[in-house]
Amino acid sequence: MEFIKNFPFITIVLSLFCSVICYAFKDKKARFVTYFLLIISSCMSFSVIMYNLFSETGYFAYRMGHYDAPIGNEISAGLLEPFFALLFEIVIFLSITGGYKRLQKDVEESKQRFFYIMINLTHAALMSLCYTNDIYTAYVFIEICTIASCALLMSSKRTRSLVAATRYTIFSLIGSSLVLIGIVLLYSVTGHLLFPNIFETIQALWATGEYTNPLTIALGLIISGLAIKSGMFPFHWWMPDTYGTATPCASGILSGVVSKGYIFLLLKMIYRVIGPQIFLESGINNILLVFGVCGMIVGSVSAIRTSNITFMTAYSSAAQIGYIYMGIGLGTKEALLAALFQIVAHSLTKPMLFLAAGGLSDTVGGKQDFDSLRSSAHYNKPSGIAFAAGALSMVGIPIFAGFVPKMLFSISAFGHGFKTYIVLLALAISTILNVIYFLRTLVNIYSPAIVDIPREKIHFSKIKVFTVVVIVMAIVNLTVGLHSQPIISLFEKGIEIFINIR
Amino acid sequence: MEEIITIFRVLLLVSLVVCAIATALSKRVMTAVIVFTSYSIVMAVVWLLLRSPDLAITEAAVGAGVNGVLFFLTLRKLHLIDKDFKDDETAKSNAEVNENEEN
Amino acid sequence: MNFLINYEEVTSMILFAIGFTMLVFSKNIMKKILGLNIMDTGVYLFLASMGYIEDKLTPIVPPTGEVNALDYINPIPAGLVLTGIVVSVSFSALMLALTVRLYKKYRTLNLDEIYEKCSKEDEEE
Amino acid sequence: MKKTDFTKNFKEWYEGNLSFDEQLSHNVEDIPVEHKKDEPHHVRKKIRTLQKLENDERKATKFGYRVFSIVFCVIICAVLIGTVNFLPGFADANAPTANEVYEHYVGEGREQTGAVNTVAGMILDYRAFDTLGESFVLFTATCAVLLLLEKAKNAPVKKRETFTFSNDPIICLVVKLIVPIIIVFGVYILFNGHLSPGGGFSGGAILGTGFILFAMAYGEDVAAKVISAKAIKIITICSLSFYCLSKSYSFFTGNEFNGVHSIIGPGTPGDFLSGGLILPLNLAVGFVVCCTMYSFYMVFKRGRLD
Repeated sequence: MEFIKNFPFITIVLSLFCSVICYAFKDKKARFVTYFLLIISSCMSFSVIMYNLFSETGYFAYRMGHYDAPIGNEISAGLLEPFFALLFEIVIFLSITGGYKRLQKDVEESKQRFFYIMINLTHAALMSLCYTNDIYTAYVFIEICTIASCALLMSSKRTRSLVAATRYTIFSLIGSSLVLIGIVLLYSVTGHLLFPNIFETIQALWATGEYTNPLTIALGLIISGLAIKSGMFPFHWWMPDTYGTATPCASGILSGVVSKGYIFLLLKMIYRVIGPQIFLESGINNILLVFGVCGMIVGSVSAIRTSNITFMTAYSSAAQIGYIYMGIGLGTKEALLAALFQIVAHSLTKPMLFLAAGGLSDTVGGKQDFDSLRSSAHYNKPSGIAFAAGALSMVGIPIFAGFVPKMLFSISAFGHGFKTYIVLLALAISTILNVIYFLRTLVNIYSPAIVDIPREKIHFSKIKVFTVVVIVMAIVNLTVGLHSQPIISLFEKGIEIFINIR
Repeated sequence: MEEIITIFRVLLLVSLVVCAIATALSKRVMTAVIVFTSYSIVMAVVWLLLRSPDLAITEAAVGAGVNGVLFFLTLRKLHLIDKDFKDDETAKSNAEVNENEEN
Repeated sequence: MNFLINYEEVTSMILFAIGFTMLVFSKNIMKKILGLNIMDTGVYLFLASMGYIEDKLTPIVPPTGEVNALDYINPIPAGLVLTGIVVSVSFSALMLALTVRLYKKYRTLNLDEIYEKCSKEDEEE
Repeated sequence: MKKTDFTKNFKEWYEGNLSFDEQLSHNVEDIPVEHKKDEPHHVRKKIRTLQKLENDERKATKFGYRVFSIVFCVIICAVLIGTVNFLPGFADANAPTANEVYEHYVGEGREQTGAVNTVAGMILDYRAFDTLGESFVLFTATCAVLLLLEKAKNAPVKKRETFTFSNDPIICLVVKLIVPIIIVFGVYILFNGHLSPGGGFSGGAILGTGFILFAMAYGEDVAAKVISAKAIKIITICSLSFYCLSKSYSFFTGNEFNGVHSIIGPGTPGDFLSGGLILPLNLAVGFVVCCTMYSFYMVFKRGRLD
């Protein structure tokens, strides 16, 4: 059974290898290679979870080379890492199967090969971000992830998406440069590159009071860099353009997976590199809390003000990411649990919403404003149902996945003094705002049309795969919402390992 | 000897900063690219002084060579250099031809 | 006062700040790319100067005989920078390709104008 | 007199108005707006004043923007230099970076990896995973550039580029003399990565620039015949796959619980065939870098790989 320990590394190298193979193949074969890879690697991630669940420590480090840390390179897996790897794989798989029809339309035929290459590379980079135990490796794979996700955006035929991609690229570059300089500062005061060694050195340095200033600056730079890349509040302005103009498959992957990958890396940086104690002492958590709360409100208000369905979905992403940062900012284990569950709920819901929005706008010839989209749900029933399910989940109706994190957040908010009131108030306001814009959209797409434009009735038989995918997504969402207890207990165990075992 | 090297090092660093500021402030892209290429070469020498010959070779080949070539090619594609060598009208007609072909 | 001893690091930070400002505030997309390159080289200079130790040799050891590690400078930053330089080339190539495409469509390098033209197009649609 | 000349020149350069480049500035507001002749005089005057006002306003905001960005730059500078103030001194032998890891890499590296050049040993043996990622960054960038700029296969290659360096006798002759030297130097750097400064990245970049010079001087058509798109593709795919597979083998054998031991030893340090996997990996990285640089050039120039 020890062979399972090889799986994380095999996942990474296999997906890199598959991207090279896709470069040699034509689009159709490239697609099958991608599916094959995703299925195989999800099985591997699942078996890693099972292995760790039933092993003694629930954690292992794997040498990438012949030498132990601090000399060689390492990857490590507890319970959270393979779980998020599995989640990302499932979401990518569902997005590309569901968005395939639309992909054919949006991407030139000769360029589809590159689309799959980029998916494979994004997958490899995300796996590495999940499993890595080395700070410079993390930087390198952040760069791969950035280039690949920019290329996913650029693959669309429309020039409009190129402009959006430019903005996204520039923001990502700013983010990764901040991460880089933070990493270099960390290296210069600790002299190590591997997480456990940096952690030990930092604890010792912090206790003596030496280099406190550079450490705080480095932590701030890394966190702000990753926050920009994942779209935290003051930096979320690239989101609507980026997600709104790309092909639904790409926007689903970007919002559901890539930004979550950065957030997971951020969590690793906070809990496994810096240490939760120092994170709380440095005061950065309060800034994250404030920005998270602001993001929840501002994102929702922006979503109310826009009249474009994909822009609205994108702004709601900004609001949902605000929840995650709020959880990180609270700094307790319960809040971390809530933030992790929020990642799961959001990753499962957002791609569904983007796919459904794409399907809805297909009925009216690609238009995305609410006036044209009225009654479109009757013309494309699966999309309508999926959008309704996603919207209800995002609002936080019980039995859907989106309800659980909200409940966990409100439980975890107690016992923080005045922060409790801020968090509870923000949750309440944000939920009300969520209800306003999602229900308005739902009412819009189901109410009779007011604009006379050509509409196309899309029957089930034309979009069989899409229907199946969307229904699977909705079922997964419901399952996670109804049976949240196994995942919560897995997270509780995983968080203990995540924070304590190195 | 040590002092001379230190002075040389400081001079190089000062010229790096000057080059960077010149790149930032020059309004013409062409000038900025040329200044940037010289910046890369100075950087290669700085790395040699830091006892990292690997970096010096790579920077000289990549920073000054490939990067410079890519920048100039882009400028040429955008017809921002063409006018240096040709009279204005040819450049303009070329640009139009180019536009038509692209569309 | 550590500034005077750390002149190499100070320079690299100045370079980083200049490049970062260019990347964030320059409206010309080519200038942004140049800024990106300057910023990256600034960070790499910082990293490389971390490895340098006075009076020590380039880390190329003799093929035979005793090796005293303390005679040589630190090779780690050099290795990291070596891998890092390639990233900036890749990014500038990607951004330059993007520039070519954008210029073909909008005939300008100014990002503000590109956004303006783009939103105008949207309204027309 | 000289001083005024310099300040004037500097100002002109700063404004971007040097004599040889007056036409090249693409600042839109510099282009005069044409007026229709048939408009009455006062209307024209009014338009002009309005435009002047608008221009002034734009200049003022531009100035404000510039000042703001400079202030921003100074603030960042101050923060970072303030941080540097707390860092260990430059060239300090007791800095935190000069720790046991460094001593291990330099002291034991020769015996463990077989490479005399410690940097090569470090990036291709101890920390090979980074380098694997790095060569894939290049691959990703190539694919992204191809995605953006590649034209359809049967699109005609434009013949309108009248200006090539192959018409220039001086450049052509110099390049003919210099290209073989560059390529030989590149190959030397590439093959001696484990023995002397250099290795995959630097050697590949030099080789790439050599090929780019070749393509520039002889024209892309000739270059496309010598190095075809298919060759570039095959070399890239083979090198990357080799890198993946060989490193998987060494990662797999690096963990004892797998029960397999690597059959690749470090060899005699200093020999040409030494350093275990370092020489082949250097070659693979070098080919990837070379192909990437060359294909960047070709794609930018012609919109396709050959």
